[in-house]
Amino acid sequence: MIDKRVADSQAAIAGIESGMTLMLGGFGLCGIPENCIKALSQSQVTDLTCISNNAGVDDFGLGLLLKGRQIKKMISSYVGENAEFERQMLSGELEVELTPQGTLAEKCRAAQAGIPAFYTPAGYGTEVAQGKEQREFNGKMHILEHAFQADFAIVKAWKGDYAGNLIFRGSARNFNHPMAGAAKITIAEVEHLVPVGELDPNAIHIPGIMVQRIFQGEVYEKRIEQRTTRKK
Amino acid sequence: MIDKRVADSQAAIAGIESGMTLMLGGFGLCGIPENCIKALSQSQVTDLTCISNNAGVDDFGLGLLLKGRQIKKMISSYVGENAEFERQMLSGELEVELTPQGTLAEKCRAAQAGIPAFYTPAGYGTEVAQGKEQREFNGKMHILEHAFQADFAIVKAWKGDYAGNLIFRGSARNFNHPMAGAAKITIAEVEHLVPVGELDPNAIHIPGIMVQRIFQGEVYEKRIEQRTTRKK
Amino acid sequence: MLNKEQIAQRIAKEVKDGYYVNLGIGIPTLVANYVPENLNVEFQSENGVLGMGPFPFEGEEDADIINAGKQTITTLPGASFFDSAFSFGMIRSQKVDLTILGAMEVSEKGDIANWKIPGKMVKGMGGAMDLVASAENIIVAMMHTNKEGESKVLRECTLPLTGVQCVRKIVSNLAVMEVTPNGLKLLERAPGVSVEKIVELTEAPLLIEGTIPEMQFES
Amino acid sequence: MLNKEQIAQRIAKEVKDGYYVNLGIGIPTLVANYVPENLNVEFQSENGVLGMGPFPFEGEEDADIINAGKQTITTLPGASFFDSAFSFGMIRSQKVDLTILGAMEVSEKGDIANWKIPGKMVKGMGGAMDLVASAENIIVAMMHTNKEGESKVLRECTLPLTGVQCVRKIVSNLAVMEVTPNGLKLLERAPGVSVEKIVELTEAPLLIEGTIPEMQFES
Repeated sequence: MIDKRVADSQAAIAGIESGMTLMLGGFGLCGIPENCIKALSQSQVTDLTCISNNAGVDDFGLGLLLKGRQIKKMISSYVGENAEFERQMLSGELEVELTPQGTLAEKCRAAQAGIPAFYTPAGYGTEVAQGKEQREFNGKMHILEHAFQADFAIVKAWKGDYAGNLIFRGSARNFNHPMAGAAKITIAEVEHLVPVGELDPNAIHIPGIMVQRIFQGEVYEKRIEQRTTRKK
Repeated sequence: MIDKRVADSQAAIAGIESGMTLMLGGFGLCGIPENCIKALSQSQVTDLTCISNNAGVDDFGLGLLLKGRQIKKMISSYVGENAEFERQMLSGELEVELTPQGTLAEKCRAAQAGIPAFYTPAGYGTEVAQGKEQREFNGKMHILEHAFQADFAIVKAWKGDYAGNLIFRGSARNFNHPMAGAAKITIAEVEHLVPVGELDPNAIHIPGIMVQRIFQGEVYEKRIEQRTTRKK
Repeated sequence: MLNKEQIAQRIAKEVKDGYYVNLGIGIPTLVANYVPENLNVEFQSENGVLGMGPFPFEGEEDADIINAGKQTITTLPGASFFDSAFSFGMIRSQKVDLTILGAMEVSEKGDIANWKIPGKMVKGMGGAMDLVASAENIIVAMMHTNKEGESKVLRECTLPLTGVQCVRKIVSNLAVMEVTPNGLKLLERAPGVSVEKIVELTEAPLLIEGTIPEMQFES
Repeated sequence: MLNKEQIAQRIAKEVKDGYYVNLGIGIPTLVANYVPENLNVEFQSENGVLGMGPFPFEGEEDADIINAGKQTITTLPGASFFDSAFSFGMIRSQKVDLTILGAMEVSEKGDIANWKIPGKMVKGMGGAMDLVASAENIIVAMMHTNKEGESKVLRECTLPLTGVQCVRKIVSNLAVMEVTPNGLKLLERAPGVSVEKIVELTEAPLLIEGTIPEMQFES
């Protein structure tokens, strides 16, 4: 067993420097690596490029890094829900690259799988296709998209073991899965860190080989963005 | 719940016609859809193109279809272990297209994921690259490979439910995973067919949407190709 | 004229037994409420859920189980979870039988614009570009006109596009229209709305063959 | 001259703590037997296993748990199973630290041929082309000469290639050689084998700097 444990979120983010490109898992506030984000917000790191489907809310998730002006550029499919984001974007302080959600996911997966580029129909005929190679396959137009190149991927799982094996829960799997192993170094924070042998090898979503650092998150708030219910 | 059940292997292979292209899961004899193969071997279907990592042994797996001269062409990464295969190949009766194993898997996965083509470094500088587009990414040469186009994918899982959800066991997952949903129609045979609700939604490897037909295989021999052991 | 609930109710009639359906945010989400219970239908949410059920009971919300609108949801027996790459893989490979989404503009050729208004804050396309580029069967749910009373069903979209030649049908508060190779065909009109009124409020030319029936609502 | 076990034993010294290792069929498989127990190493099998253990005890073979050589195996705590596409994804994205495989021919530039002999029955490349095109650290385990006594370490490969400029080191029954930008460098010689003998049996020119040490075997 190759032990991937680090002590805490501070130790996990060691080596993340200003100007780097990070991948951050999560969809909305669901499955975000909240402990690493908090640790980054307490660090002096700035000028980050963040690849993340969304940008958090004002006082949680990536909103914390926006508030501290630590993000130079966001690569996302959907932003907003965040007044500070809007202000920085409209003032030109923050650069935003909007990418179709499936393309965003596949660009992560391509990096994870050592595929430098692939063709997708998404965005053909729109401004997303501008400046990109376009090609017909099977009578349908596609555009060429490239794998992301990131320094760190920061993902959040439900359970993990000392060897870095990960199991996600519910729809919190989302981008955490294709980002794991898609950067030079992958950090995983988990709600439950267990010794090797406790996870069923058949049920592991991400093998430990994709993860370089793992720790049990200090606190999980797991905030809900849209609490929708029905009466009993 | 959308019910995908069919009665048996005979019902499962309905619509498979001579000249069609099939994907068949398995690595060696591990995880092969043995009941569907047996049903095909008892059918009159011929001139099949089979995409399968291997070609079975003389009296089991795809060897049964070879024996009946039902296969026109094999697309595989490694063949042999099969005298009849060798005879048909050397005599020119059987066409063989050898493909690097990772490329074979990714061509399945591309079809499953609606990606028409992708670049891979595998095979660059070898005869596999002949006639294919070659392109440099990040200082390294790659070749363009296309998604497979198949009429039927036939996969084997350990457990499945009525909705077509699949769970694999051990290394029998192999090509069964990327082939599920990679053809026009996907047939899944399983060792244990259970009602919906019995499988943990987090542990499902292939969601039922990728599967059009499911049944519990009549008999599983699960033959071992290389029985290697140590003394107690 | 239909209200939003009635637009959803009309669209629900397009859902067939055995369909996997992806519902966009807004009116499309309401469609789930009107699908007859005897139909076997599964709802896909592109953030990685198949087999979505109703909202949870109060106190039973689970932060890990949400839909693409970030709302807390439940799942039904037979449900499964998967990652975002796999989710869009099933979308691109056309496993989803029906996609219902909103639009700011639709053209007679089936182009759709629903993500960006130049000069305004742009939130992003989310999964809409992947959905419209991939799905074979796309129905748009929309108001026929904007707040100024101008047609949103156009010869050409004026806003930045989300996808080209992809919309199959439009269900608005005034009419049901189908995109055909010859242009936009008027199929049904809302109760109490005349064909003349629809033509007047539609910038794109409409193919009108025979008598256009009024939409029927069972309930 | 080394026998196959000794070649494996020598290669095992190249395995470092924390390495993920992929072993090809034949001599490479034997390497696992010689990795010191105090090293934390995990073996990857490209058919979808990480954390391979020893062969099972008699009667405990499981048809669902095999390696890429189709042999029944066991797994160690911390093991995981995955599909073939994911497996080659981790190979292409260079998560495997060391790949050890056999070869029919290797050139001084690091080209390798190990899958096809024209005119003979061709069984296929299996996963070898993906492995050699992707891995950063490839060691070839081979006999230095063929049955006719001819060198298999060549200026140029004569057989159809498996990959180009990819081999890092060669461990043969006669020598350890490293592929450098300046050519093939002789690092070590087998016990009792002279540098002159190695040069004589190697078609490719060898860079020889200083005294070439004899391989050391602890056990």
